[in-house]
Amino acid sequence: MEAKKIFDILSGKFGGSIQQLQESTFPPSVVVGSDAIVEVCDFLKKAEGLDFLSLVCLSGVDLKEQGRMTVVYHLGSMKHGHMIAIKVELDRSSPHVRTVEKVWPVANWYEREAYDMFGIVFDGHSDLRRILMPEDWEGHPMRKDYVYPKRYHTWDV
Amino acid sequence: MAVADEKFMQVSMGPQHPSTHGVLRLLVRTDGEVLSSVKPYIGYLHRGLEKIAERVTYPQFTPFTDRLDYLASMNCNLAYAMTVERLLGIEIPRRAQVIRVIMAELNRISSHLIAFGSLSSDMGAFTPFLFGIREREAINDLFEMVCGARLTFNYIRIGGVSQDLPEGFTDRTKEFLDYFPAKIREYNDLLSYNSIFIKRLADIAVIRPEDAFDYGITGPNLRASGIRWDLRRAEPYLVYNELDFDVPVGRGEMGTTGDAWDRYMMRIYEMEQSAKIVGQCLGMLAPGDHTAKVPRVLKPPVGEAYVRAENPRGELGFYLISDGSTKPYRLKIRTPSFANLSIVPKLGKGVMIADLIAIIGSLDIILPEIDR
Amino acid sequence: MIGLIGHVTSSLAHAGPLVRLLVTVVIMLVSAMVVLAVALLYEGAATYAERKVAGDIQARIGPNRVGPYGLLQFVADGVKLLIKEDIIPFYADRWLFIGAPYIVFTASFAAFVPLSYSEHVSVADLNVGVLYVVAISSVVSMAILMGAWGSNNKWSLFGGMRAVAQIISYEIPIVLSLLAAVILPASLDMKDIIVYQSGGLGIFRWLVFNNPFTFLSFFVYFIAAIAEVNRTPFDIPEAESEIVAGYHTEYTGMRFAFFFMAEYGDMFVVSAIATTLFLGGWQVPIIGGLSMPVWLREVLEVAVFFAKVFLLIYVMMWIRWTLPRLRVDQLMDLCWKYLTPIAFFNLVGASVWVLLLHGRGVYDLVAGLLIH
Amino acid sequence: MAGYFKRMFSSIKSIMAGMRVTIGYGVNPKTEVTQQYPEVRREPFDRFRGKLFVDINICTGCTACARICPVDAIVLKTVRDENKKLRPVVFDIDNAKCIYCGLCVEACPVDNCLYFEKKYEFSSYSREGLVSHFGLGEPKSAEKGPEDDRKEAVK
Repeated sequence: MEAKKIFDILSGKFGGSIQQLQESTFPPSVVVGSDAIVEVCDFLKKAEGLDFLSLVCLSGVDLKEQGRMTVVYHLGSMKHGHMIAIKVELDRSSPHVRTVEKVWPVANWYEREAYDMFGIVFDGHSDLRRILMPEDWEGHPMRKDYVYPKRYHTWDV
Repeated sequence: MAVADEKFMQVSMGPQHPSTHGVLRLLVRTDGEVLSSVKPYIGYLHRGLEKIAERVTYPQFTPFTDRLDYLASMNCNLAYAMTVERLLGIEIPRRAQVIRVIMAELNRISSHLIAFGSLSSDMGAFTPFLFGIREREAINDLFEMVCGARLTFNYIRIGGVSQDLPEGFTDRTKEFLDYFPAKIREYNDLLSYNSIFIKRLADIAVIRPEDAFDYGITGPNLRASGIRWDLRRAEPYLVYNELDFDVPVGRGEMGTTGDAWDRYMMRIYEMEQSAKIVGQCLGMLAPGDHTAKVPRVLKPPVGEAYVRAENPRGELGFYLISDGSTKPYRLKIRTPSFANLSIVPKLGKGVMIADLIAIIGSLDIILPEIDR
Repeated sequence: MIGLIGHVTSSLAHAGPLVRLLVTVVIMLVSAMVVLAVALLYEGAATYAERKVAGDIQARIGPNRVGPYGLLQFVADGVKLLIKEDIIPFYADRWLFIGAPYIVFTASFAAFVPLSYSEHVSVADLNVGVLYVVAISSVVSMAILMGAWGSNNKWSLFGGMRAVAQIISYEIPIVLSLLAAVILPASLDMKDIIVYQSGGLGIFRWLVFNNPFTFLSFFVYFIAAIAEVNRTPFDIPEAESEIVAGYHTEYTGMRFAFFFMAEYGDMFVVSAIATTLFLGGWQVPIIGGLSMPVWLREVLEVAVFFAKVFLLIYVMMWIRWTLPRLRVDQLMDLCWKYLTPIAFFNLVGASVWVLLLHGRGVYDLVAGLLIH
Repeated sequence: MAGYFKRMFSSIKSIMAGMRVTIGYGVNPKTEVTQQYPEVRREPFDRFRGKLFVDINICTGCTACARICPVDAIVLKTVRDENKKLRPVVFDIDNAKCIYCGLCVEACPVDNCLYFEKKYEFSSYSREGLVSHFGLGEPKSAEKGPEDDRKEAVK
């Protein structure tokens, strides 16, 4: 299905929460307000004709220059073969967004990774721990303003 | 970390364990031989490839993609090259496309041979592992002939491939394709249809299609659940739409659709299909350029793209954001094994220790790709 | 041996009882040393053979660096194990941990005693030989559990529990199928049993050919015996891909070597029992009926005995390098649902056969028909 | 009951199939595929990426290789000599860091200057031993030219 059409369906359903359609990206992305993300995702997964059954990828993006952080959800439908990206823009100083773990269980790990790397807090997540970095690591390494530590425990890094 | 209560024994399987396929740690709670919960701990191989990507130029990152899924470096190179090419808008010469398909499929065979072998050695049969290595060696020779390396190829580059095929490559590949089907029959006799092996794998850890979608399972593991989804068919890239090959799906031949045996068998079937594809591609090789004209300094325009390709272990995607400079602004790597492993806590409930090994082996995870 | 002691002591009748005791002890010690030397030499040779057989089967060469054809590899291995650091885990139960390897080795070595290597060569001709071997070899399970528990390691504990469950379960089909064989000669003395199998060109009166039930019994025994000595496909107590190394995870150096040698010793013993009870022991086929000097006959008999035993050991190795491993519950399934009922059936069948045909075997019947 | 025996026989049959394969290898010594390494050395293919070698006499000191190296394995320092040409005084390749990707070889603008040897046996007892030094050393009588300390300009 065309991205424009998906955008229209979403706008009709969620109104103001659906903020913008970016057609220049590949796949086209829809910017969604952070409060409505779970409902939008749930709708996208279950709605007839959309069937975004799989969360292909979930990425955190640190847009330091713009003072924002973005969570990008790449959704795919194996039934219809279409893809779309959903973007949620968050405040960089305290990034909070609700978890979509209930919609796609795989989001559990993806969100843990985004938390680990960017410090994005996923509210309602069942097990929000670091996943790749050691549990006592300080800072979130993928942030653009991350300062490399000189030492970790007894090692020079 | 949960405190083990009296009824259960808590065992840390890994990070150094003979069959965790790398440095995976599974915290296992067992009641005798039966597991009550499995908790994977990953990250022991975390090298921060995504962070590295932000400080090297686009061409410089290609060697790092070799180190994602080191058993299928060609496929990783390919997916990365396709991502950057999409942002740059480069058209690839036809010869380069055909060469890329040959490499990707040969690498798929060699990767599946390891999957086959390591699962068999997990199941206690060591001989098939060495047989798998033996055939893989022949493919490694082919790769060494083409690009000089046997594991980390760095061959498929942005814009094409680094060098044209050498003299004698076609003959040597044909020779390999001639004897390979006989070897697959041997594997089937030795392992696939062995009743002990079937007993160990059939009806174990069934992934139903809904679960497969929910947990983002891709690749042979998804197809084993009966879903005909292969990016080579669904979103044909390169010359895949001109090729004649089947996408095998699990049919529950020995038990339930989507069980461990189906997942294992997908790899055997896919090796046959890949061999078929390579054979066709050798016939399609026409003289031409092996690489497109690429500027010395790559500066993709501002934009973002998520491009995915079918890797031996599933869907490898690169989400690339370019800010117009010579280095990626953000490169997120979506690796198949990461999602495939995330289903293990669900599958590992109520099975036996030996089954857990079968689950890990049949999912065919690879740790550098999970930890990146 | 006992015969020899009796012979010597009676010729020393005029000497005092102390001298007789001394002589007896010396003879016993010397014979024990001889058997120990033979056993150790065999165990070294068997480890070499195992690796060579594995090499052959896996399309490689195997050990070939130490000595001609790598023949001295086992010496090198032994030296390596001897000079290795002996580690006792801090939290181990010291006495159990230290004691287990000796008991394992002693039990396995003691089982060599009643074997009849030729008509006149045996250490002790026990009239309960078969029973003795069955009894002494189940001491192994106790020792394994000692070591496993004493190691205070979870993997060891898994291995120990598995080993005990497996060895005790498989004793039943073993004993039942041995019974089916010994009711024909109506003796538990190894030598008597072998003598019973003489005639028929030294082949056709073997108990395995005596009747269909003993024929089946042989296979039941052989399968169960592989399980008894913990070898693939029944090597779950030390399944390296599941529980690291099972009960000997924590053992190093010579202590480990004792476990290792005991396994090979057990292999010899079970093969020797199979040879004795089913394959005619040291009966020389075809030329056995000719008259020849005693020494030549003895040499031939020993050679034939060892040839049969090594053939069976080769089959065990061949099986090991072919098959995957069973799961714990499947192993028990095989024992209780297949082997034990079949063994019972054999026992009943063989008893009925003996009653109806007065112990005459198939060969006797056929020969009887031909003569009439 | 019929299923019981059927299962038993199909198991035995499948096991026999496997045993036939292995005994085929077991009795036929010609199936060995391994090579006896120190005695038999396999000749690598022409494109083999072994140890890096620099023909330092034709090196122009352009630092293209050092700039493209993704792991900073090449340390290259140049000075202007009396003919105003760049002289590579230090050209160290750390073979422990090198990932043998071949980007430097492709970046090198001079033919046959930087290339892979077919050599793959260069283990060493120390890390320092793994560094190959190709640099020409300081020129004897030369005014110090502007040092091109690699990387800084790039990264």
